[in-house]
Amino acid sequence: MIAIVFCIALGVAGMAAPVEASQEDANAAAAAPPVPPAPAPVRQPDGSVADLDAKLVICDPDAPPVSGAGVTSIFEPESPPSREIRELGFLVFAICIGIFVVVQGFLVLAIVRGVRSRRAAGREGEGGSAEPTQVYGSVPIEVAWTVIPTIIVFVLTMVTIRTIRDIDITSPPEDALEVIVIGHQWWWEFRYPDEAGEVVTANEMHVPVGRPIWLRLESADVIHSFWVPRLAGKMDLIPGRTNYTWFEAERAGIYLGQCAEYCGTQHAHMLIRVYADEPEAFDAWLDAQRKPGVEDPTVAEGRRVFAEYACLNCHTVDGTSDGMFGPNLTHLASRDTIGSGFIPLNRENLRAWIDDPAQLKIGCNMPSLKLDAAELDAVTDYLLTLN
Amino acid sequence: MQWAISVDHKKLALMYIGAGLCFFLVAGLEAAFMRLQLARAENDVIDPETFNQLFTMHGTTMVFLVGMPILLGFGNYLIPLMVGARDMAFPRLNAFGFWLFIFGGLLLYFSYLGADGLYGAGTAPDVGWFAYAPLTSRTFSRGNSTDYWILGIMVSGFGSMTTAINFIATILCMRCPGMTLMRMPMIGWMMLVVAFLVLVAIPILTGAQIMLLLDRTLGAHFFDPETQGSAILWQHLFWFFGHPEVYILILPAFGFVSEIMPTFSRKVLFGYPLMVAATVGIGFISLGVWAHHMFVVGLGPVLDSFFGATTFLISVPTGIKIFNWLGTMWGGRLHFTTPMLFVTGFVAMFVIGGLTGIMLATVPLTWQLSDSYFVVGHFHYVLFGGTVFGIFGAIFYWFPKATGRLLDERLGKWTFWLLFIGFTLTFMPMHVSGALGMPRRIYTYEADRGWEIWNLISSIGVPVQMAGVAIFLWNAIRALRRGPVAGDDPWDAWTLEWGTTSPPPEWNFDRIPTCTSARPLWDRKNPEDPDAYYE
Amino acid sequence: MTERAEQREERAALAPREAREMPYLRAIPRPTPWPIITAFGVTFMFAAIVTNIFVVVVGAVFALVGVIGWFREVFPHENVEAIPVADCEIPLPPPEFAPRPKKTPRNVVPERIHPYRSGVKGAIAGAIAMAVVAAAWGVIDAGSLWLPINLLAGTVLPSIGEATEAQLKTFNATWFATSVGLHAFLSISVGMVFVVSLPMMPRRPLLAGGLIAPVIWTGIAWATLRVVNPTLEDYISWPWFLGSQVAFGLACGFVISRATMVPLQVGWSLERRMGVERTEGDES
Amino acid sequence: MTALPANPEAAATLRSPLSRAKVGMACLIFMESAIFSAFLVTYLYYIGKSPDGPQPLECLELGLVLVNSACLISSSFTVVISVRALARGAMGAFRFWLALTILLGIEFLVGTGYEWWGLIEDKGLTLQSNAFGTNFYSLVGLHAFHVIVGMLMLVVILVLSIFGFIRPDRDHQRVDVATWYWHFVDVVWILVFTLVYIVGRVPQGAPAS
Ligand code: HEA
Ligand code: HEA
Ligand code: HEC
Ligand code: CUA
Ligand SMILES: [Cu+2]
Repeated sequence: MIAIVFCIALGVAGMAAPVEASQEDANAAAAAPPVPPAPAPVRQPDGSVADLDAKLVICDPDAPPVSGAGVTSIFEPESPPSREIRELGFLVFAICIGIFVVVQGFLVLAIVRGVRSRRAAGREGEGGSAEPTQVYGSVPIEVAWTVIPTIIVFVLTMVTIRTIRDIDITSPPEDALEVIVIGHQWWWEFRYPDEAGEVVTANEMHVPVGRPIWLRLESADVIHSFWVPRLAGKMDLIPGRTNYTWFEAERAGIYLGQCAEYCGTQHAHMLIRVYADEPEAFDAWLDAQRKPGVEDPTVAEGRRVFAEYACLNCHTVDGTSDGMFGPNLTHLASRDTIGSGFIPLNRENLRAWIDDPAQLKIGCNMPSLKLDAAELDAVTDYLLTLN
Repeated sequence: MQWAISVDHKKLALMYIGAGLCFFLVAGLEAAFMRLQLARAENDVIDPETFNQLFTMHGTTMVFLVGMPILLGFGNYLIPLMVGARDMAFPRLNAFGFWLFIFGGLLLYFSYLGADGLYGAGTAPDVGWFAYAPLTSRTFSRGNSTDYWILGIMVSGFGSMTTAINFIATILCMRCPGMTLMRMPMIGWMMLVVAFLVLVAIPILTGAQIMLLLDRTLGAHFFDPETQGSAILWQHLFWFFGHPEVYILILPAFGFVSEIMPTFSRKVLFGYPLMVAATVGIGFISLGVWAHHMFVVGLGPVLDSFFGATTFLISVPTGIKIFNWLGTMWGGRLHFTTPMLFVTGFVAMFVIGGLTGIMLATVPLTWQLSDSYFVVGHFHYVLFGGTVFGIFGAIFYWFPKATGRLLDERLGKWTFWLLFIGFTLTFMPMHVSGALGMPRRIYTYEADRGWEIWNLISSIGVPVQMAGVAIFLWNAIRALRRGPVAGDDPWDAWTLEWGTTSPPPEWNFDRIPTCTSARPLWDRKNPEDPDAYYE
Repeated sequence: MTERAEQREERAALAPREAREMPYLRAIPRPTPWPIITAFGVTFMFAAIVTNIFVVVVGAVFALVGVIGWFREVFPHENVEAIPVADCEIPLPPPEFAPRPKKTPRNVVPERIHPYRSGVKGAIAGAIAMAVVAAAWGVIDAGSLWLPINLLAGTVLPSIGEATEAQLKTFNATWFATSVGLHAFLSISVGMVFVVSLPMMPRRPLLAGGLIAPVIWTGIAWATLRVVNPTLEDYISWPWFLGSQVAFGLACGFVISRATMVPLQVGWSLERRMGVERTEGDES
Repeated sequence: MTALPANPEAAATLRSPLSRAKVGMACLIFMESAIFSAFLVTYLYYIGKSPDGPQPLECLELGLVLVNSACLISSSFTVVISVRALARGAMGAFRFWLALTILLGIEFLVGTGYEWWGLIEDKGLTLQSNAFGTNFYSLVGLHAFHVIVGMLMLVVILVLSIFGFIRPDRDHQRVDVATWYWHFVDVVWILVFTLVYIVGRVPQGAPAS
């Protein structure tokens, strides 16, 4: 009975998922060109506010990888490391199921026989108070159940070591794109080192499809962990230390993940969004990010408030200050979300956020600067022009 | 008052167990609140700060103030009785250890009360039960909450260490005539190894906590990344303690199974010597696997492989135990009393927990599953399905010895089935939600991830467990008042504690027993065919 | 010497010698409040860090008083009280046992086994048989004797995964040594399993051991090989693989089942088995 | 089955020859070693990883510490002599050698205090200055704390013996066990000394001699 429960529960997730995924694979292969790109990497330059509001959806339901129940499932890999882990996982799972069935089988058998034998003894009579045959042990049997597990352990170890060496590479794969990921309480900073000027963005990482991405992981405060299950296993971001990991998105779309090492109050709201774009789209995005922000004269008032209220101490726009404590806002309006991936970016939310971030994200590290309504409107309008 | 000044190992043991059960209710309630919050996506019954305190206090309490004291309490109760001694080797030290545990626990919980008015005591710790640096530094953890965590655990840790010393001295020096080490009840071996592990592991934690305390109060730089300090050092020290700790939490339960299973199978324990060897083996191997909790910190392929391999290896001695229990049941005449139900459940559930442990030891798989709900599922299977089931089995088994009264069997079976079903409902789905990408220690989660249903099932399991626990409490209170008188040896068992009255006199045995085999009472009951001839 | 101490001294002198020297033979320790007082004091000394420095003083006072009281509890003599039971210091004598019965309801499973030596012999035979088949495959079908050897080494040497086909078909000392070692290790392990499990197989051990087991084994290998040894999978020929397994099983099983079975020694303590200790009652 | 002798005297011989006190003290020492190993390993880990602030090579000098160490280590011998004297019943010699042990211990503590004072005043090395300072004071301080505890034990024994509470026949075993702790403190010092003053002072890049 226990076996059934166990199998069903893990089976639902384990066995159903790969089938689904392989079907998707097939579909994707068949309809290769029209894969819908992730939310447009290049925003309309005029970027009027109303326009943005309408366009921003938190995640495009048609984008293939974000479908149904599997948005963060480890069973639907779209990248070599996570795929290899899934294979290994199935193997180990199968071995474990095998052991499980054998052990529980013997247990059930022992129970059935034991109860039957007790009943039989009870029936046979009160005359013999005799206990069942006393068996102290058996060397050969005990040797057997020492040796067999040892062999299994040997196999498991070999498989594991092999996979570790495949995935845990110490230097970037050829042609890899390097991205520096910096964890902050409770948001992500992504830096794209590049001769043509470093691009800095937050919480939403864009990567090209089909090219290995080499992540350099650092932390600004406490330990975080970068985990996008469909792309790769997790790796910690540790202050005073640099870690590396890699993945290669095989299909365009949005991949979700989140911080996986407890890092304080808002650990739960430290979400990651990885946008895998077709290479051209990605280049376009990178170019757009590299451009200085638009200087829209209509929002001069907002820009003034922004500077006056010391927003600049923590945020930078176009390198106007070296505020590094909060996310870089140069191209804020090109993002889909704020507050590390869980608040859709629209006028209403942005205004509420600036008014009092703690209302939306309790305990977060941005204070409410107590702007009045007019100032709020001005700053919000200003920020929405930054795309 | 009588109890407060007592140095009698039995009284102290009962206090250990009683206090542990009280803490169990508290920590269980904390868990219930967590499950309430997590029942739905984007729920806001509980704010993030409180949630973080809840799981920290839940984990800390369950490990240090529930598991350890109850198991050490059983050790206290059983060791002198089972080896035929009048008391522990150092009875006063024993009392001292017990009270340190109590005061340490109270100090930890004082953090809830000690609001800002009381010298900035502030609130309960919220750094998780393994308190990773640098989240525990003054910069990221203001106020005194983390200091409470350190001190509470440290003080009760001193208590555990003194108890361990006592165990070792008692087992080595106080056995009754004829009781060689290889005739000692299995539980004695388990407790010996546990005591050894306590003496190796807890001091390391204490040392690390002293360092952390120096960091926080005197401005030292042990775990401070700003000055080339290492955040990983804490993890190494903590887990060097932490992994043996989980074996400290399971070995006594193994001992319970090894005593209860033979009695109700009416058969001698299968393969005693190998069992001893496996226990000692587990003790040693468990000192060399700690970094399997650190597979995601980037130790590099070599260390990862090494620790993966040692971790796999531990399944061999553990498997030996499982198989030997099966061998004990095999061909026996099984009496499914409540204790037997619990230990059978133990074997079944522990195997699941152990096998998910094997999956976690598969390093690349852990890169996905570490710090996800899969891990939460794993360790509740071993801790609840293992330790807690073992404890319940032991309570039902030795309750008549300690009180002279029998617990009600029908209620006992209700307790078992409710706990079993509730437990499976709560913790089985966690494996799925973890594999679907749900990290642990999050106070809320997004609705679009496909995690809701699994979390809902998890939460539904909690009231079922609560019912089981409540029935048990009712059962115990009722039995204390007017349970049927048990007699000295209600289960017709074979170890020495059943050879004295129930409850035993303060001096345990009117005359010190002598031991002729691993089952001294079998020999007395069956002089025509004693074990002594076959050992 | 103070008066009180002297009194204690006298009282202790009256107590029987064994009560003092053997822990708790005639007496048990008396209840005492000092441990709880000490524990309380110690906790308060620590609690000072989170509350008020004044608390440390309170704690220290309690701890000190407690320690002194405690010390006087055990020095110069333990403070004990007598057990009100006559004869409490005489151990209960062991029961009178009947003479050792000839036939008892005790059992050994299995009663007789193949000697372990035969496992090693069988393993060697099996290993040779297997190697012959594998070599035959290498020469006849795959075109090189070294190929199967190198492929086997690939199970533990991931570097072989990157080797070219030509390399795989030539001799390489390291690979050869690895391969032989691995082959020996696995063969002997499997041989031991055969030894202990053959008597437990109900009927026709050779059929079970020689045919069914290899088929199962091949199935497992087929399922896992992709992960365990991807290089091998690229080259492998499954019929030949199965053939080599069966060859192993038959040869090994044959050798083992021909060995005469020996009765099993049971119920020996671990020390006794290792020859370290002789416990009483081990006359047999 | 060989019958067990029924008289208590013989039963007593069947009991384990291990004494509670010895086992207990051995366990205590084992446990303390574990605490020390946490600090020793941490010290080892941080050697050479503390680039800013005062450095071991410029702060630590061997002169004074060698004298201290010599005192501490010879105190292990004096305490053995004193316990032997106690066993013989020579109370005067016992007290003399015990007092000498305590004096040597005091010298060690005073010497350490003097060294620390110099480090703090002249070299500016404090617990807070860098990882080296943190580790140095914690490890050496932890050891000094144990010296104090061990010495308190010895002082109590001395005082008791001066007031005539110590009886050679009855107490020499107990005193013996108590001195185990003192030996332990000594052995730990050898490790600490090696780590801090020898291994820890090897210049960066140079092979450990
Ligand atoms: C009672 C406590 C207990 C016990 C006994 C175990 C037992 C095991 N644990 Fe578990 N573990 C915990 C408590 C426990 N654990 C806790 C509390 C945590 C989380 C801490 C935290 O992060 O908060 C944890 C976390 C944890 C991790 C880290 C996960 C992570 O955070 O990334 C790992 C990884 O290797 C692991 C592995 C194992 C293994 C391999 C065993 C093995 O000992 C299991 C052995 C048993 C069997 C394998 C089953 C029986 C054997 C057979 C039937 C024989 C045949 C089997 C084979 C040949 C495979 N455990
Ligand atoms: C022995 C150890 C033990 C036990 C028994 C339990 C038992 C339970 N645990 Fe525990 N758990 C841990 C050890 C344990 N846990 C540890 C170490 C952690 C890690 C902490 C960390 O991350 O730092 C953890 C974390 C943990 C989490 C993860 C939190 C997170 O990561 O966000 C969750 C979530 O559901 C959880 C739930 C539960 C539940 C529902 C139970 C239930 O089984 C509890 C059932 C018991 C009761 C419900 C008792 C109450 C009964 C009553 C109140 C009856 C009423 C009657 C009267 C009062 C008369 N636990
Ligand atoms: C004390 C530092 C600080 C100040 C001052 C500050 N912020 Fe922030 N801000 C932050 C931090 C930290 C975050 C990230 C919060 C999170 O996601 O947890 C943030 C996030 C944001 C975001 C969301 C960015 C994203 O991509 O998620 C916006 C927009 C923002 N701040 C605007 C402002 C404005 C406008 C002001 C001035 C009125 C301001 N901030 C002042 C620290 C600050
Ligand atoms: Cu960042 Cu959790
Ligand atoms: Cu572990």
